[in-house]
Amino acid sequence: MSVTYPDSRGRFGEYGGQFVPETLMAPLKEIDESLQAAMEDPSFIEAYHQALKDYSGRPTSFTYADQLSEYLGGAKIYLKREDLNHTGAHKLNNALGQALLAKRMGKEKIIAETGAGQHGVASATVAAKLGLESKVFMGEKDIERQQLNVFRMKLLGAEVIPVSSGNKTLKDATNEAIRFWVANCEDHYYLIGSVVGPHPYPKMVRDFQRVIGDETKDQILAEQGSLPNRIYACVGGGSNAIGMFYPFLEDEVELVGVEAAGKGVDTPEHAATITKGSDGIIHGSKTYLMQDEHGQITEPYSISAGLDYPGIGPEHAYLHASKRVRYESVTDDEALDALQLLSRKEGIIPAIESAHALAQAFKEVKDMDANQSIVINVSGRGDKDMSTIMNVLQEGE
Amino acid sequence: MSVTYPDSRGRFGEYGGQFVPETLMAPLKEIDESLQAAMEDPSFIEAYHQALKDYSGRPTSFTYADQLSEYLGGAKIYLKREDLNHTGAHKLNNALGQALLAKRMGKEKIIAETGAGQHGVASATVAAKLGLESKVFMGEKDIERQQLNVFRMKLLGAEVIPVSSGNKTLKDATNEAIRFWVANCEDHYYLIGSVVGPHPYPKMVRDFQRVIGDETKDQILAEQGSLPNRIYACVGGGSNAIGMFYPFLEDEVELVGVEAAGKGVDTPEHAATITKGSDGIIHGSKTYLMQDEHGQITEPYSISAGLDYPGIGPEHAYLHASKRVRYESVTDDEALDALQLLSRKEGIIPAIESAHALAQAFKEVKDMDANQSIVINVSGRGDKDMSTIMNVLQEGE
Amino acid sequence: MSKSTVQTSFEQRLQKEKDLFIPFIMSGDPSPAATVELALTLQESGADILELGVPYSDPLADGPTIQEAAGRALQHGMNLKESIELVPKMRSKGLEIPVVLFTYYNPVLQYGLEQLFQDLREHDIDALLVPDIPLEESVELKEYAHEFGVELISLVAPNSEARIRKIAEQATGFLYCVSSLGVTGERKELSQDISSFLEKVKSYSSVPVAVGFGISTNEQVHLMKQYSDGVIIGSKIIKVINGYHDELVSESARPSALKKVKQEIVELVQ
Amino acid sequence: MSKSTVQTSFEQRLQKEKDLFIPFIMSGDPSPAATVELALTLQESGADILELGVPYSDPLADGPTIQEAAGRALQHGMNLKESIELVPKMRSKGLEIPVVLFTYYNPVLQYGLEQLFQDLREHDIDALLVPDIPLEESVELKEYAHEFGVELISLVAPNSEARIRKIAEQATGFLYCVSSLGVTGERKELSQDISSFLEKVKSYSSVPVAVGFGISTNEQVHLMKQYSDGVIIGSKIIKVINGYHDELVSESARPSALKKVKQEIVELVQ
Ligand SMILES: Cc1ncc(COP(=O)(O)O)c(C=O)c1O
Ligand SMILES: Cc1ncc(COP(=O)(O)O)c(C=O)c1O
Repeated sequence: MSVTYPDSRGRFGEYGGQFVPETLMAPLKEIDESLQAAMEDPSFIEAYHQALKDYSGRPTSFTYADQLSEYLGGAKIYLKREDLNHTGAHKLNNALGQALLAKRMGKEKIIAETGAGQHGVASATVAAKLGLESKVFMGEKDIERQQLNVFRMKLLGAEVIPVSSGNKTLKDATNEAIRFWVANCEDHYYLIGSVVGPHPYPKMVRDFQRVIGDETKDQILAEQGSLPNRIYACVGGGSNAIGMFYPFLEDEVELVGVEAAGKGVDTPEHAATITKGSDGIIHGSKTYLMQDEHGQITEPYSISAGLDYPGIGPEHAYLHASKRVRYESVTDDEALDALQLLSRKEGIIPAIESAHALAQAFKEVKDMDANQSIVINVSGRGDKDMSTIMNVLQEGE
Repeated sequence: MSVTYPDSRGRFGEYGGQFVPETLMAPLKEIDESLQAAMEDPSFIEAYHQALKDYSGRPTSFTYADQLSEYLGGAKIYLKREDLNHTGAHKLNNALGQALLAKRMGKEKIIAETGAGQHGVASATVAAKLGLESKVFMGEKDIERQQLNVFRMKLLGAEVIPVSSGNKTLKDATNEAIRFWVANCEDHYYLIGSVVGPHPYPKMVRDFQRVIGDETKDQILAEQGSLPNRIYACVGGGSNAIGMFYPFLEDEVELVGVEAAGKGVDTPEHAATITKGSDGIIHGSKTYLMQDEHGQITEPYSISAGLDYPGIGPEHAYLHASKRVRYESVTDDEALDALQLLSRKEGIIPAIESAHALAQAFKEVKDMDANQSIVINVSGRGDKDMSTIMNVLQEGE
Repeated sequence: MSKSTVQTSFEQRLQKEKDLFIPFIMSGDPSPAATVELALTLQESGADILELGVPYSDPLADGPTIQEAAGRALQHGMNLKESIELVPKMRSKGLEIPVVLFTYYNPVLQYGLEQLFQDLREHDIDALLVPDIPLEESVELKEYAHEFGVELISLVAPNSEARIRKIAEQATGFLYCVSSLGVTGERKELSQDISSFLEKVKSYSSVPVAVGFGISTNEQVHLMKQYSDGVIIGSKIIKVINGYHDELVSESARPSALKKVKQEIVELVQ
Repeated sequence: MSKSTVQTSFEQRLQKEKDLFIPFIMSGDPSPAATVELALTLQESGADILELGVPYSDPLADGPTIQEAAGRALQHGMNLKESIELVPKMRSKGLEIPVVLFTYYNPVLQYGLEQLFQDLREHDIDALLVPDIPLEESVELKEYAHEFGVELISLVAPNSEARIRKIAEQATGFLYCVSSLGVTGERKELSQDISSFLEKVKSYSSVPVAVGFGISTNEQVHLMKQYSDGVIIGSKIIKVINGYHDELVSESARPSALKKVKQEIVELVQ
């Protein structure tokens, strides 16, 4: 693998960097140095992979979607099953890696932000498993909408801290987590949930998520002896997508990132950062984001809480600019249809996030040849979304 | 493995058999013969194991519970992670095996009974994956209590059939499924969810669940080079327990099955079939069951819907009678405590069913030596139980 | 297995071998006293054998009508022992036809097999039918039945196939042919293939062959009598009885209700 | 990097190098007109430099008081351009002290760097402070600042450690020392180690060293002035202003409210 960005300043082309208050420069440097040392330490890498295997259930399955392939026609469809991870999504890969790093750094307390609660649950989980204290920042609006995940976090021993600033959702929870960290960086490790934030987070989270793509490569080669023609992944912050794409960047494989178009990219209610956003700074990083003409960050909207984020990881901004990855967007309705189709045809209820990747793939696969193949990353399971989907589908009746 | 019961009449010692209406004798014979042929056909075995790996995520992890072992003291605690299976419990192992058999038999429709909905979801899942039609019988009371699982089944394309007879719970759903099957056995396959029912079901379900114990044996040998001293599993119908125990029956390992004591075995509200039940016939099989002096089957009670069954698989009745397995019981409260302890110490929220096995193990492990080890089967994940636990714990506040 | 050479009470009491009418009632539904009177009313209505059901919590071979009847009877505290004890009361009031006790196996096990057969004998009950015991599981029951001179009634179904012969040859009392796959209860149409099935059964059986499951109209009764030696009618009878539930419970209203029951049943079977 | 030999407007306007009082206000809070008057009131109250905040949707270096002020200002439609345009109005009414525009980086990027510096220059704004740009990311800003003769104010924190020297040596205008880790906002106690930190900073800095973050009492003001060249007071000032919110919005009630603001501030800093 010779793709070696970001550079030492954390830049992916012109994106990335460290746009943070001075106070965070020291803890970021500490993390960067510890990370480099850890990544060169075979015993750390070994512990990380051991935990993925013995605790989180990796390698995750690689499923040939025979019913679906036959139903849709066109290329063969394979599914990478991140929904089978402990706690139900790819989020744990990263949380585990970072928590091991935090522990190695001697930090006994972690903080995390969460929207729907998936990363909050993953963080609370690894904190419990490694004997760390955890605080999870969560917008008050999200706390109300996601009571079960709040309860899960508390069961796991995390302190859930309600955030009442701004719109009381993920962006605000992230701001608040950063604020808390600024004041408490000496003994707290901030465990970011996606490939966003200041350097070295985008790189670190990618490196802890690339196991998705690494496994996929082995699995498809074992299955068909050749690489797939296309790979699809949904993009919120972009961690499952980059984890899947990264090991394929230098291969002849078309990579497609799928954003949330919410109620449509021509309405104000969407979260299609690349499709409709522009360059700027969010949460410490230069990247694409959704903003108004004055540079005020706007509220995103998506039915899927995990894609409901106004920014995107800087590496994606770079991969978009360099045209290595194609970014598309999918509406709430299209995602819901795809979710139902996968459930019926394959017995897999995906997260609504993942259903965005599925929807885009389903649109395109029909025009491909039977001797071609695609992989879709099923980033998480849909259990967490059942009441949302139930409400939407029953309204529609 | 030389334990070869049941005999050709489906008897485990005096337990088991085929206590069914004459009309079911033909379909049972058809299944028995097809099963024997399938189990001797390497391509069937291969397809089953392939599906477990590529679809359900097997082998499931084997986790050393280091935090917990340290906290409790005594023997080392290992966890077999059936919670990591697709759909969240060991139930899929069996559903997959039987659905493959049904398909091989040329049946295009399956029926299943369910209580909490776990086996219903597993059945609906495998039906979707194999392109079969599915009907799931579920008591009206359970439908009301388990709306999310009902919705999951419907999303998966299953028809959920409300059962209004009797107490409108699992026992009645099973009766109703059997009644429907009697009338429609020509083109329907009845996919039973545990090691209960008439021969060959107890044997078949065991053989599709023994993968749990087979993997565990390999994993603990790889881990410590020797077998564990004790193994714990919860017992509702008994499928996860027998799946875990069966490969160890001839080894020097103490096996402990844990039933639900509900509000206490001295109250009328429990589901401790072996502890408090007596010989009889239920759902086509001679075994232990909870009944009154007149042989009327009584309603069981447990906070965990999956253990809330008045019978138990006939092989367990035999293993109890022959004293090979020790059966204990654990109350709702003890199970809830264990659930919380595992969540906090290991970041694993178990199903309340599994928490019964954990509770018994936690009681006993302290008195063991540090050079000993135990394995607890975590039969499923707790996500499905969050609202139940939330209600109970918040009441207790 | 050879038949006992001693004539059993069942055989003694059975007046004919053709054209049999075998009604089913649930003991205790709507009340124990009513059950006794209903038995006599059925005899008056032309019943040749009485099938007396014992209520069970989990009657998995029965449809909703009989399940509900069992539920009502259980709520009145009916059980196997009390069912048995109803029969001498029927006899003392003039019941002469053979009585078949219909019970699931679990209550039998709790009661004790030997005790049960002894009590059947002592209470003038002529036969036993256990719907969840197929031939293969019936060895012990058969031994006791033989010992105590009680007939064990067998069922045979259209899908019994290779086993039809075995079951029919071993049948005692009468042979209960299931008209179609399914549980008890009324059916709009009866299986088309029933005639060839019944012919086959009759060719092996040395006892009367009666058809049951789903017979609910006069037309069906006549059709089935063409192919068999008799009809067993359960759910339809329970429904008729349940139509007069409250009157039958009331001691004063009972006689007139019984008359109406009789009238409906005569219309059904004549 | 060598300092420009041309004196900047900041240096020209700054009357002294010690004992500085640097208040922070949020443009548009409670209204644009009030902001202009508040600037003058602060000058009258002894302010040596005015820090003028531009409201931002995601002010992650700020505590709740400033966040809320920004929220109020945004609701009135305030933005970077309009903030800048307030300053000439202040100047025309007699504001003579240097003005530092405080804004997060994202609005700057949208505005365009060159355009911004040109507008700062044209609108008599002397310096710029971007709280989410550390030294390492400031190269481009520095170039424009130099080109347009605008000072770029740097921050330095107790945990800047090895970087303290680099930041202090490159500082222009004044150096903003963060008194403790955390975001802006009042604090009951200030860090104990602050004196040695400030001494170190001063030893490298050729510009005044002011302390900010959490200064909210007269006692703290005096304490901090002992170790530094001045104090920056933000949240406390916003709170004082917000105490007279409605009166300040009202044109008629404003003059008396401004008097009360002045009185409170004089008490705070004198
Ligand atoms: C299942 C699932 N998929 C995708 C995402 C989006 O995150 P990312 O884009 O970082 O993968 C989330 C976030 O919560 C998620 O839970
Ligand atoms: C997680 C889990 N464990 C255990 C059980 C009990 O079933 P069995 O005793 O057959 O394993 C169930 C049944 O639904 C279950 O869902």
